[in-house]
Amino acid sequence: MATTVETANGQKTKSVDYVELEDVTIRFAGDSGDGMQITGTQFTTTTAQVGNDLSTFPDYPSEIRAPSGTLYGVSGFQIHFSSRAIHTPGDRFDTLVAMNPAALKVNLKQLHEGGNILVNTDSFDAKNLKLAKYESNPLEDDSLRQYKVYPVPITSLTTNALEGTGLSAKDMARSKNFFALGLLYWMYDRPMEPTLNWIKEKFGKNPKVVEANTLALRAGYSFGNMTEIFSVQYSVRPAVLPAGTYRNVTGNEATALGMIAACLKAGLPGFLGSYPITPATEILQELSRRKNFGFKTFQAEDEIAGVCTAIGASFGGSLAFTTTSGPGMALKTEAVGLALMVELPLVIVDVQRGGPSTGLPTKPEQSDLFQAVLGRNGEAPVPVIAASSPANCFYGAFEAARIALKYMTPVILLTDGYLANGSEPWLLPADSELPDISVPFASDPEKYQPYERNDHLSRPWAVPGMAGFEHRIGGLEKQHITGNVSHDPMNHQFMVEMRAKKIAGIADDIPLQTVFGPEEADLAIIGWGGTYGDIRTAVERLQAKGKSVSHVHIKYLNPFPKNLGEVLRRYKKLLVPEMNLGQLAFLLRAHFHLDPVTLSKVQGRPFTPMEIEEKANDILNTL
Amino acid sequence: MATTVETANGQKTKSVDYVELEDVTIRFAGDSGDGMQITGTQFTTTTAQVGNDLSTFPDYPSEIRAPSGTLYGVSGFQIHFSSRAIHTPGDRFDTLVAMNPAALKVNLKQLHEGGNILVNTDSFDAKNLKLAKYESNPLEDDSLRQYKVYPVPITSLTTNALEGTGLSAKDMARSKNFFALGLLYWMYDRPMEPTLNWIKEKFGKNPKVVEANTLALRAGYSFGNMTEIFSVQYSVRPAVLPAGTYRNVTGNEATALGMIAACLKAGLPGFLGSYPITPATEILQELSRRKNFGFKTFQAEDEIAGVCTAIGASFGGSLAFTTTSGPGMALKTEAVGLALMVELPLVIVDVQRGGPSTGLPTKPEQSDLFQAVLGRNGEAPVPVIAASSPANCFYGAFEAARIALKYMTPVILLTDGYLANGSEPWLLPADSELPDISVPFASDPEKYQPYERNDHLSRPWAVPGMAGFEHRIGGLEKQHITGNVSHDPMNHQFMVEMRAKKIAGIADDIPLQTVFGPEEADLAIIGWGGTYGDIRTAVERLQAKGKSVSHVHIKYLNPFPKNLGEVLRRYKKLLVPEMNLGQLAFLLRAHFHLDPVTLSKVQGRPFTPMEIEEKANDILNTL
Amino acid sequence: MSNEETPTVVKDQVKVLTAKDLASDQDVRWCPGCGDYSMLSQLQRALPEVGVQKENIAVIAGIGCSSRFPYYMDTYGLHGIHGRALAIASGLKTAHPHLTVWVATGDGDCLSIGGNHFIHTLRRNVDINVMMFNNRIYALTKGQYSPTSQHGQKTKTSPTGVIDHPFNPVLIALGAEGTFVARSMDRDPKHLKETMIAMYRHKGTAFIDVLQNCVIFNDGAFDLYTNKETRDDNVVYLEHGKPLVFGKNRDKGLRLDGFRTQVVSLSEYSENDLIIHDSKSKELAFILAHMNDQPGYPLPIGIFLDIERTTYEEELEEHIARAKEKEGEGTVESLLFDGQTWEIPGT
Amino acid sequence: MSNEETPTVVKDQVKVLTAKDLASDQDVRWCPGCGDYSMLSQLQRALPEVGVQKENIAVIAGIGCSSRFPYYMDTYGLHGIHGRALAIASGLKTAHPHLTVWVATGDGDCLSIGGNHFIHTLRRNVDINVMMFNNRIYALTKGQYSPTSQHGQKTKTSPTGVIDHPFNPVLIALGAEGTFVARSMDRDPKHLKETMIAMYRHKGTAFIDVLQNCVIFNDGAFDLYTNKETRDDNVVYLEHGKPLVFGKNRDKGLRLDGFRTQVVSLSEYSENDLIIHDSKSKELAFILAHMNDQPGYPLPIGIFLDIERTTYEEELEEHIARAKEKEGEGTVESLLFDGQTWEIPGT
Ligand SMILES: Cc1ncc(C[n+]2csc(CCOP(=O)(O)OP(=O)(O)O)c2C)c(N)n1
Ligand SMILES: Cc1ncc(C[n+]2csc(CCOP(=O)(O)OP(=O)(O)O)c2C)c(N)n1
Ligand code: SF4
Ligand code: SF4
Ligand SMILES: [Mg+2]
Ligand SMILES: [Mg+2]
Repeated sequence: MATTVETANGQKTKSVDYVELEDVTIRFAGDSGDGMQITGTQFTTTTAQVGNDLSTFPDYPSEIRAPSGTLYGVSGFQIHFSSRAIHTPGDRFDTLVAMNPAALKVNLKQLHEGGNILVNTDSFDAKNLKLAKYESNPLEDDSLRQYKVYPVPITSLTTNALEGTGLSAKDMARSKNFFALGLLYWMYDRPMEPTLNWIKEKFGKNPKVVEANTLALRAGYSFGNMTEIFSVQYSVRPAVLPAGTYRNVTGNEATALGMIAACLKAGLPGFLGSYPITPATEILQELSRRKNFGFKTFQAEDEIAGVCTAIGASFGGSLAFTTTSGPGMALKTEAVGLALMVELPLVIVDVQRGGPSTGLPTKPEQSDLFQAVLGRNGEAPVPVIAASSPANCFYGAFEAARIALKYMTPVILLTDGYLANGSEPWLLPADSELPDISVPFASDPEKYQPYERNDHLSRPWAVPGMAGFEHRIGGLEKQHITGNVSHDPMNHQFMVEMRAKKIAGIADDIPLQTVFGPEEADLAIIGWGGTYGDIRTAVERLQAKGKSVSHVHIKYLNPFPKNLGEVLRRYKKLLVPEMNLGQLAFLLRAHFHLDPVTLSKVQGRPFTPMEIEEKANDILNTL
Repeated sequence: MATTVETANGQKTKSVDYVELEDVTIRFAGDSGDGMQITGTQFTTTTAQVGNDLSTFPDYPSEIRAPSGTLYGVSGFQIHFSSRAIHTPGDRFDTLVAMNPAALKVNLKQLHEGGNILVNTDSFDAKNLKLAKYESNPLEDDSLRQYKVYPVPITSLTTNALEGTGLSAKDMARSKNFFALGLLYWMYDRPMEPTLNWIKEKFGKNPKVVEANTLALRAGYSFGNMTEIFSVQYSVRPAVLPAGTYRNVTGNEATALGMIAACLKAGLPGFLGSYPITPATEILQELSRRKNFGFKTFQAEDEIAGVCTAIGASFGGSLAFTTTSGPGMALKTEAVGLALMVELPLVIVDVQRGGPSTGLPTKPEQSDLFQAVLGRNGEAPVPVIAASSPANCFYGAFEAARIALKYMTPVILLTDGYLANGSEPWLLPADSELPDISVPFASDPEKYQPYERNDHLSRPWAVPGMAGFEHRIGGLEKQHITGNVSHDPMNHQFMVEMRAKKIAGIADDIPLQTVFGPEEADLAIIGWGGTYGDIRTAVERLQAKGKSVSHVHIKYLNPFPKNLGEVLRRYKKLLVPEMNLGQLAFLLRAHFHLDPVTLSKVQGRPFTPMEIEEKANDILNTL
Repeated sequence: MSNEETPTVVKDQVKVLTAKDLASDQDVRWCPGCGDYSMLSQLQRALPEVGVQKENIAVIAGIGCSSRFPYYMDTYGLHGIHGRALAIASGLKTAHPHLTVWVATGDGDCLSIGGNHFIHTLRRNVDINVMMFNNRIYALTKGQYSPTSQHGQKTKTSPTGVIDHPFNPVLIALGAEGTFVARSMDRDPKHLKETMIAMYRHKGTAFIDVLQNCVIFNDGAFDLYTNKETRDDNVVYLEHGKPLVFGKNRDKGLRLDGFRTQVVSLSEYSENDLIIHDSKSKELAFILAHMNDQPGYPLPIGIFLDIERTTYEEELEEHIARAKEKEGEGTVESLLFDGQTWEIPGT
Repeated sequence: MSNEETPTVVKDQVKVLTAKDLASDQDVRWCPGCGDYSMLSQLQRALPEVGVQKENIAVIAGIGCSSRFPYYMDTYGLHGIHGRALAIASGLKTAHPHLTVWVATGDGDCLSIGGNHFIHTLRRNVDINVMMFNNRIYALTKGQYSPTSQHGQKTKTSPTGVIDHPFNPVLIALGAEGTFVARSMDRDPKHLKETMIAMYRHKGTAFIDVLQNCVIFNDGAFDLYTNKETRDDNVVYLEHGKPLVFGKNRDKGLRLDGFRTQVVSLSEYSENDLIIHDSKSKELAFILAHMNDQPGYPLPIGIFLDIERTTYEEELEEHIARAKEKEGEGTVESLLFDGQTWEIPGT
């Protein structure tokens, strides 16, 4: 479809092809200081409001501002949007926006053959080319011939557009990301209003900046409209999604919302004891903004204080949380043992990142599973659950809180940096759709015994302020029923087994394992946590090709769903893609006498569905 | 054999039966303040010098001085000695020395039917009987009829003997444990000299105490000699043990000695960074007394500083250690990750105790295996070995150091409270019998690359002070060869796998798994760590009864010996007695697709061979 | 989320507490003669005097002999893990500001492994009463040196003498911006009780360094200050507004000489020349704190500093109240349907 | 065990170092304009001046922007884990006393998660030079408040303002019995370098609180003290033996008023009335330390305290030497065949 375009003032017309696409993936990439995260987030918000399904993946360096132009200083933001339901930020991208040579160099490999490259030619000077380790200018040496290159002098066009604003050249150049955004809005036929409004809100206090960014955005859009370079405009129709109100959320936002919602539905005050650490910090940040919910955040001096303040708050009758990532999780180990011994509710969120040690702090990984399930001194069982997508983090946090309260136990929720920073549209639940998770406090002071047990082996909760229920708890082994310190040998065996049984019994209280695809088949691809979207996409593709494949995604890692062993035994082959060296596979082997194949990826970045598909095909071919 | 005894002054004679025994187990038990640990240790030293094989088990409460007379205040010391080789402190005892009613109450269950009870009748007053929760005096109500009871007014006899020393009655009574010891020396025909000498050495500065204890010891001995109550004297011949020089060591002593020996044989200065914690503290105490070996102990502010100072010392070229128990191990988790990322040698000793949390701090358990093998953030492989007997702790520490140095890695040595405090005679190795474990430092500054690897994948060590080798290391992922910080995805995968491979490769450098008993049989009883002696004894008994049973004791828990899977598959049934809920069994399942039966004992006290024997018979009966 | 931190329970008539009401049913398991007994009975006496109800009292401890304290109080109690009592207590008090929170901690628990929580609690000024049982030894683990053990002291881990320079607990508490810093001793139960009452009355973290005799592992460590023969010449009691006089015959005093204190004889100087104790002066508190086991100087006992600063939990409550006023009390709807949302219509 | 802590290596001729020799081959990755650059170049200048060889220098860090420091120094370096730099450095220096050990740490790394190691290192007086880059923010994690953030400061985790009372780094260092405590700023490179040289020369832990501008997350935090317009009236330089004069026209001074300082005009008072700085006086150090962001008072820059106390590692070496003298250098034989042994004869 070709149309002729006329600008507002009728200055110029050109012929534009209008192409409708089902699916688009764009990667914005530039220097850490180029504002690519903002550009990506704005494109995302607008796209969400247009009604596409979408999935995003921000990917930034661990330096705050790496020296400009360097390869390690490249910051990226990927968005995948579609007119059908999607689960991943996309394997490869259709369009790469490269604000400098380094951004081009780092990202080119993942661009589809024939894909679009939008480059800021102003930045392709000798210095930047050298910093990006280019021998010659790729825009000139024909090395990009298999792509569609759109060379745009973005910086100078922005500066031109802002002439007369009275800003310095340097300040004008700062708006160049909005120029690029405007251009992309034109290319993908999105409205500018959401971003224009956002600019006003965000920079309201600084009218010059509002003006500059507004002008730059409009200039970018007009440029697309007017220049001959662009002859195609793409459109992606709204997806057919369940009706309702939506919102775009990152995993960390959703986790924070889930925590507060759990407090509201439990009728308890909320408390977070935490210490900042990438990529978990945003949860603390989100919660610290929610003071009107009465939610208290305590930024502690370290992770140990983070978890211990939460234990104190829990003892005091709050629904208490602590959030961290791998190294901080390690530091909390001892205190989690205390929480399980005193049997107080507590939710520990581990937003996993690349390890070991400091590792790759800004990159996702799934390598804390062993630590979560098995990494404590003594016999120390703790329920472990994992969220599977950014929006699912809400339900993960909520469910963790439910279990913690009902079973008077610490619960670990595993997410990861990929979920934490990635985003997707979320169909918002109504208040009434969320279950009441309140648990009654002890009620009869005469009969109160701190370590009595109910039918699901949970002990009664009585908190300071309740007259007649005064009692003492602690980390020493305690006597059954009374909770007094006990060194009695048989009591110890009994209590060790009791704690194990209590946690194992949660298997009766969680959903049975479900399967996407046939219940019996050649291959089951088993996943947990953030690999959900990539595995699901791969399985959809395999199924579309007629392969006998199912997806089994495990949300409850300890205890496993009751039927899991049985479910898995119905497949000829089992494949576990994991962002570690095979930790879930190890647990499955130990629990169920199965022998799954591990597909391991430990590269600080998520699987692509393609990688999973290929491995699945390899296995299917051996059958 | 009956002889007639005459005292030195010919006062009295009596007829004594002289009975020769192969095996004797005695339990000394009394109030925390009664000096039972000293009594036990003295009896042990003397018995060792007599040439018996022996094994001991001290067992004391976590209170420093529990209120006297209470059940929880009972302190015990068990010694098993024999004229043949033995491995355990004994299932049940032949003689119980009970200094008060509580001691009788707590220990009676483990006394052999027909066994001897030596009681201090002076302490069987109304108050003590009540504290021990006796309804009536067991010395009078005939409830002890199936035992041989020797009622001796130990306190008053001691006070009588010390009359004229000018000591107060209270001070005189303090020596009553030496009276009991003297009496036992007579009963079991042991010389008093070793203890008399020890008294002189130990209390030399306080002549009154020397006199009192000497008199009490002699009085006890004479009492045995003279009184009609005792008509039997037992003897246990020297065991036929390999020739050489022996010494009695506890596990903690042996661990400390192994550390220093490793430093001497590596030609490196030694460093221990540690924080006191039961039952590991004695290692720090032992080492702090060895300043003439140049060994440096740093009592840190906490466990994290303990391990971090050790990492600093290791960076500086020392052979560095850190020692702790479960809760402290938990605190060290993060730093162990750093050590493995920077690939510096470090030995971490975890003297396991009852968990979770503070648990049963003075009681042994084997429940930190998961934590040691799997409990860290990220993919964080660390070699884990376990000592099997008090003296074996020496070799455990030495071997851990060898591996740490050769592979530039942290290594975890697991012992437990049972080994730590228990003792056995140790055939001392000569200097020349210990291997040289020195590892050359990097030698060519021109070619030095901090993360280059040798044939066993270890990196070269260069330490501050060496000119030309200046380099930086840290916890961020590092580039292969150069060790520079690297966020490169493929490098991360490579390095994660490299670290795993390096540790897995240690399997080529450790002994193959051996078996005690037939290589193929109905049943293998598999153990690790401190259960060695109890399992071995059980297996010996089963074998003696013609059962088809072997003992497989695993010293290397990560990596496992190369042939372990193969070795285990040759048995029809596998039994794993563990002082936890089945942690080794879980690892064996995951690694080898085996299905061992767990015999779990989590009671803060070791297995008895009998318990293992019974379980083995149950299994054998199903075949 | 409920506004009420405390679940509503029908309370009995408020009844007058006695010391006995505060004793739990557990046997006290300290060694006979241990200084910890004195602390326990004084707290059991002090609390009824200030008139708090026992359901509103929580006692938190770490690990150590002294840290068994909560088991013996018939109040809410938590025996935590080593060194973390103050972090646990900070969470409890922040979450539940109506409680009276006491912490029982040892010199090892508080200043060694717990040192970080100690200094941060003080600067935050969470309203917690911290009783540090300072026996200058790790007692529960049987006699290793602690951060307050004296230089040269022989212990199981310092057979050739301690080489660490000890902390002066009062000084470090002041350096960490503590608002109430005091010292007392097990052998002066009256002073102990009075100081406990003052701690209770102080808003914010109140810290007391209690010289406590461990009869087993460090017996007599404070003899100089507790022994009848020597104490009057070696201890000076700090009383706000009173001159610093001491000595068996109250014949000695402390005056200021430049920046530091000087011991003078009252035969040469008059009381007017002496320092008048001012527990509101940080500077004076530091100057006095330096007299710590210093030969020739008496050891100050009493309240070094007692100043006001808003507490952490007060400020937090205030921020919350302000947010609720401004944004309205949050609900599930206001939580979720917030920011940029959009509708997908039903089909 | 060898007596030599350092493996013997044939050393080159001792050569004279230059600042450039101390720069590693790694790109410096701080933001343009970050105050950290100033610290790096001053240390690279100071070390050649004191004449230490680079193989004998070790730089240890925790985690934070500032903690990347070791990568940029061509010396031995260890980039540890968050908060533990001082523990690592203490182990290194104790094990290997001949080294010159520098620690680069942030206000979060040093005072928040690392607070315990900080106070214990100071009391032990391990000979380590601690440079704290105090930007009053957690920069690496992108802008949360730190223990030195100001009350009321809005950051990502304190959208309604910080409610914690901040540490005064100088005060806490003094309270922990530090023997060398100083303050400087990134914008005064000369003073920085001189202080670094003084730190090197000091035996024992030397601590410097460096006001460091984070251009991204807390830009201008120290403007009052670094800006040409305002600084002279808001900063007083401490120089041992010199009166405390300040002001654009050097027309103001500090005198002692009872226990505290008072700002006076030199038109009313003479220099003789002013406090003469004495970096050997602990009491004065405390008095001066209280002038910390206090309106109306200048901020002291310079060395508050510089006193002698034996270092931890010195004492340890001494105990070892004494033990070797008394008991002889240990061998495997003397180790094992010690105490009560017995023989089993061959058969
Ligand atoms: C994490 C951890 N580390 C070490 C210990 C061992 N530990 C228990 S109490 C204690 C020190 C006790 O000293 P202090 O706090 O002074 O109390 P006291 O016994 O003297 O009253 C130590 C080191 C522990 N329980 N947990
Ligand atoms: C155990 C652990 N907890 C938390 C973090 C996250 N973290 C890294 S640096 C930092 C704070 C940095 O602040 P500061 O020490 O002041 O250094 P700056 O970046 O300001 O120089 C934090 C919280 C971590 N890496 N490890
Ligand atoms: S060991 Fe010391 S501190 Fe502990 S209870 Fe006994 S006397 Fe008290
Ligand atoms: S974020 Fe701040 S502290 Fe970090 S490098 Fe940038 S300017 Fe420096
Ligand atoms: Mg103590
Ligand atoms: Mg900072």
